Amino acid sequence: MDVAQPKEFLLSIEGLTVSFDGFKAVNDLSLYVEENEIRVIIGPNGAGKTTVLDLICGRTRATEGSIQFRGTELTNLREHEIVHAGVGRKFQNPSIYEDLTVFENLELSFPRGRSVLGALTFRRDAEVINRVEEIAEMIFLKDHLDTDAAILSHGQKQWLEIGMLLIQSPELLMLDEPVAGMSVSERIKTAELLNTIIKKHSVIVIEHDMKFVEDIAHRVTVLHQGKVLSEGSMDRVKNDPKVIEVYLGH
Amino acid sequence: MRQNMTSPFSITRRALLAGMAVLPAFGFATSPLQAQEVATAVANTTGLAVTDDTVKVGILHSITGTMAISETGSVEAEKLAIEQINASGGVLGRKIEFIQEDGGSDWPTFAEKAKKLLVEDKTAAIFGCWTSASRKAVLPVFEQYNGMLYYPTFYEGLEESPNVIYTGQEATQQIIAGIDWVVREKGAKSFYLLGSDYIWPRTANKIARKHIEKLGLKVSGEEYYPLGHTQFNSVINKIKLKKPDVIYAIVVGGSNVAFYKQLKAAGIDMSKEKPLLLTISVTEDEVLGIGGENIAGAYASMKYFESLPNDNNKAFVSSFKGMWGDDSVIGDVTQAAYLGPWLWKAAVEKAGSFDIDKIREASPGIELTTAPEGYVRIHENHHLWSRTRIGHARTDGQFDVIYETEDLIEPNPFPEGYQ
Amino acid sequence: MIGDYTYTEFTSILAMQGFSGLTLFSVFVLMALGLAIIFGQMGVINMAHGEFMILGAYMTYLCSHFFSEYLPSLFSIYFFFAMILAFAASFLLGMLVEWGLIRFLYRRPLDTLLATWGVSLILQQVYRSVFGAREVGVTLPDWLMGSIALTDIIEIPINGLFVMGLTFLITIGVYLAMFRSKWGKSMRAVVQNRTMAGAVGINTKMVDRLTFGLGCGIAGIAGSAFTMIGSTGPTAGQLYIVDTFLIVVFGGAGSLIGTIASAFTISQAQSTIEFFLSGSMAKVLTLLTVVGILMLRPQGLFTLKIRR
Amino acid sequence: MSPALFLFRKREWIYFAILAFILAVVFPTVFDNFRLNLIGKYLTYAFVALGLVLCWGYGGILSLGQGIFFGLGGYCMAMFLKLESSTPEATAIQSTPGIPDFMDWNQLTSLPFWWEPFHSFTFTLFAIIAVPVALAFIISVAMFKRRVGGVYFAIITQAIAAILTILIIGQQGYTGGVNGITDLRTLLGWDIRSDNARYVFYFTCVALLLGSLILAQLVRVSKFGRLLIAMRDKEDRVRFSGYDVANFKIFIFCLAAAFSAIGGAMFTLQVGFMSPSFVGIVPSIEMVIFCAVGGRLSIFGAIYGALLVNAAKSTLSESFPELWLFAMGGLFIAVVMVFPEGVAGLFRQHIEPLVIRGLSIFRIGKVRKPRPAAE
Repeated sequence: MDVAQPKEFLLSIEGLTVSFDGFKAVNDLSLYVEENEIRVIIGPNGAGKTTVLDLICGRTRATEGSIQFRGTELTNLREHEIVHAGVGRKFQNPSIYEDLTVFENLELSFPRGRSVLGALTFRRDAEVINRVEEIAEMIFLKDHLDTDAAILSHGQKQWLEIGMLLIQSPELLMLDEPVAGMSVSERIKTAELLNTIIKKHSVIVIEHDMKFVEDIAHRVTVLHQGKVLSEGSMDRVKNDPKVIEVYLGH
Repeated sequence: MRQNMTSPFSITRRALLAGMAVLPAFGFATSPLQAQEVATAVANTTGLAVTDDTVKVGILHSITGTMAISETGSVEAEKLAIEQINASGGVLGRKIEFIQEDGGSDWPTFAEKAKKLLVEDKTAAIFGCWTSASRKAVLPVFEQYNGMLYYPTFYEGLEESPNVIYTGQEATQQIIAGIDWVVREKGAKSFYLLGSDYIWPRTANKIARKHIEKLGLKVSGEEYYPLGHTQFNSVINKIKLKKPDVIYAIVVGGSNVAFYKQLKAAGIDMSKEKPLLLTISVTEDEVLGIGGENIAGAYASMKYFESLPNDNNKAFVSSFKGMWGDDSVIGDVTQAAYLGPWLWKAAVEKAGSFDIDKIREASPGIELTTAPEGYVRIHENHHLWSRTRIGHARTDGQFDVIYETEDLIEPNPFPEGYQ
Repeated sequence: MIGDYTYTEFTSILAMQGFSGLTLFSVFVLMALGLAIIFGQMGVINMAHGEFMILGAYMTYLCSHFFSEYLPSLFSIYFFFAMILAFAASFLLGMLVEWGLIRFLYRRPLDTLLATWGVSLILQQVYRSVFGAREVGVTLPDWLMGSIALTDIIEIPINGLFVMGLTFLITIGVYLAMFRSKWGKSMRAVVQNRTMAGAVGINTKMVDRLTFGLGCGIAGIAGSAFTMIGSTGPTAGQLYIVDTFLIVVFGGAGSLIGTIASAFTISQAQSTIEFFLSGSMAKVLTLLTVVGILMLRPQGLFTLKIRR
Repeated sequence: MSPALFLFRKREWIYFAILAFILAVVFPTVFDNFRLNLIGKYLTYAFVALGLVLCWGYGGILSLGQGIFFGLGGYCMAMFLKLESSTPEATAIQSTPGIPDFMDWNQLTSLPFWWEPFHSFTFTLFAIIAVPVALAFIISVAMFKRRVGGVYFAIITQAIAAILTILIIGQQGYTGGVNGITDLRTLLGWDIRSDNARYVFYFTCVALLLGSLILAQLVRVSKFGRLLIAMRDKEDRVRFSGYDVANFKIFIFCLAAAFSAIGGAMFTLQVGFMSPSFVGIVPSIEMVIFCAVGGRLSIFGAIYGALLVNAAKSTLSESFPELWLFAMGGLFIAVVMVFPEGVAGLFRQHIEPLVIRGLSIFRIGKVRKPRPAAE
């Protein structure tokens, strides 16, 4: 990747710190993500990976530091405002509405009628249906639109959640272990899916599966004890002795 | 009086008869009328549930819920009175059959059941209610369907319904004589007024305060705690600080127990009478829960105590215990509830009719010489003329009656100068 | 002179008021401790907590009868036996309820609320059928109902001292049980990670049952102690339930220290306001303040800031 | 397709028709005025249960304080009626004629200022909804904006119910105290205690209830309804789909409060008084059981639940007062353990399949999950 000027970054995190009763889960962290980049964050358990995503999407409040998204400061915004700004987040465990159908899951994520009144007057018009069907096709669930989400397989649930993000058309997608618990074939399909996605979106992925990381990553950030340990291409990171010591070398 | 007894003597019956042996005739001049003398068509022109042999009445109290504790005694007394009346020939020669409904400590339920007893069952009279709230709830029903309620509880007054006979005392009857006594006999100069937070204690204390101030004496404090409150240490400290001569307590229900136990534990020994405690809310029923040892030495001011030594009362107490067991106790309200059926019978027989309007007309002036409390008479305002007595609490849960007013006190539900 | 009172009078009353504040504090802690364990550690909302307390009170009542009938010589110390019996009875009933009901509902806290409300109704009716609708009078040994006169005005109620001592002992006991015993370790392990605790060989079911039983048992002891200051009747338990829950929630669920701190705050507030205002208003003000603070700080007084 | 047809699925239209038929035709023909008045009273609880279905069943917000709103609605109505019956002529014997009797007993010499607006019927109608909703709004904004939910919310609403009860009882000069506001006689000069009035109130109650039912259904079938379910299951997910979750909870809680308030006002009209015993903790929890028995996810169930439990209460407590508490306690346990979906759940499992099979003969109800097509 070329060296870019800071103002061109999609997301720039600077000096980010959060402390839980004195324990600094994320400590003076800085991170920059460009447009249409797939960034993978790796690191051992407790390195603060999920916390970073929580901080970006507003689930956890930062103690210090700033998170700029297209020039907007995210640290003061509330969760839904961050979503409106264009950041989407997928959780580690598939977080979907099990009591609703796949169609309804996607429909609820469609970015219209997000106010109380909007939700009451929301009509399921052609635009919604087309968009839902389009996304369903992308996430391999076209034939399951009327299925209750509860009875999907684990992998399908992961896809559904990704689909729920896609339908929001966010500029930045954050995925927490998207392939965890997937079969090999599902994993391949997911990689394929991600590769389609990045044509339109930037993506931050947390992943443990190194094979998968190699498949998709443009750049890799290694976190350790709340700090960036190393950053760069997969090859560079793989050969960084600090990384080998704390993580890959195990 | 026993000619109508047909059933074999059960234990209860025998006990009843023991009690009835001393029941004298009624105090009014005309002799009781008999069924054959008054045809049903004449005695019942409004379609009440009266046949040639029977008449239906209602008993409406809480069997369940928080008020069941208090209302049980009234139910028992009313059933005893009805059974005794039946054993002595009934009302206008007709046996009383009662229909009992449960108010469930819930005021709309009272209204609902009252309506059922009046509209569906066509009962000729209803004995019931205990709390003011339940009475207020049923009152419109009684006025709308023209029923007659015999209400047993001592209460705040401020009411005079043509459809209710109040067999308990209204507040001034109970309060003024008690305060006069404590001022005269104990030289009390200052009072601390305390009560549970609802209408009766508040109204009663208002009357007490007015009277105390009229006498030129001092009210050193007045306060109220929510029903069911169990922490009285702060108010006990305030009492200790203000050193009143009299604690005037109108605490009710479970709070009572907590109050007296904490008072005792705080070192306020009521037998030393420094300060002295005067209550209008503790009857023998309440002492069961409080424990006699915790309240011994306190004074209560009301019209009836179980230990009253007159013959009427001895007979009443022995029939009551015969019917409901030796462990049962009789408090002021229980006795007042017992009067209900007898007063109704007297009114019916005086009027020669079950019609509510005629009973209403006949009621004022009716007197009962057989009342356990002695002698009562119905006032024009549907309350009873009665005596007020002071009881001194003993450790065994009974009261020694140490004083009674010489004259009957006139009921005055809307006392001028006390409002 | 302060107002109408002498300086001595005033300080004495302050001392007395301080003492009643402390008594109220002990009463609150005793009420809330069992619930804090059940609600805080297990997330179960036990609406029948008050009824378990009343069970303890009825056991004390039975004991007082038994001793005055058969062992009058030991009557002055029957209260200690009564407390043991109260604990045992509530503990066993608690385990029974856990086994029959609660264990199916661990994932549905709001449903435990409804189910235990049902239990409380049933218990109330059982008490009514067995002991009668009236309140029962529990006769206490004279020494418990006495007081120690320190000065002319200051008199320390022995039952107040007794409740304080008891609360202190039980709090220490609970602390030791939770943080020093094997059961406590297991319980905390189960609270933190049920599956993992099961995997390392902790009998999670038994731990749950014991925890619930213990919470109920402490309620039983509390009920037994409350015969000294309150009433014993089928519905008396309902008087305690709102206060108790507020104390636990205000303290921050899951924190024993929080429960104690909140009991302290609420009791001091209440007894101070009571002294200056009339009783009902004091109660309303205290509750309003607690609810108000909870709205501003819903997590209660004490909670660890944790990673979610 | 007209929007009205979207409202219910065909099968649901049939249930709606059946319910309307039972309430508006069967009950009035079968029962006398007295029983009908009782049913009218039960139906006022159905309003509360309906609100709880939306707020608890769908939204997962358990309120143990619905009595607050029921009571406030009822009190607003009672204040108007009380003022109307406290004319100077009717209260001539008081020291201050023209104010409600309980005020006079408590030495009030003039009407408190906040009673004044209740001389106006229009204002009263407005206040019946506005006062409870305003309180619900304050409570829910404070709680939901701070993400207090579940158990904490339940306990705090319960505490508020307790506070309100103590306040009403303690301020008896202004509120009528523990007795409540009693002896209500006329509504705009018309005797509310007459049999005629009772019929009118019953039918008004039924009409309002069916109206509320349609309103509830409108919410339920809109995206809002699906969002409620979504929020109940995965609140965070909804938030991260760009919704301000608190606003939705606030709305549904206020709507439930409004339903309860209507119920309370109808209760006052039909029973003829209002007292603090409908505000407190116990009635509030009982209202939850009406909803749970009917089925916490069924708006029809709520109505049947309220009717069933209350009818059972009346009959059981008439014939076996001791059993009533056991039955009630057992019900609480059973709806949690045995049939968590209540009567509606049993119906859906056991009876509905038969009904559908029966109907399919006439090609009315088809067994498929309909997803309305685009317009």
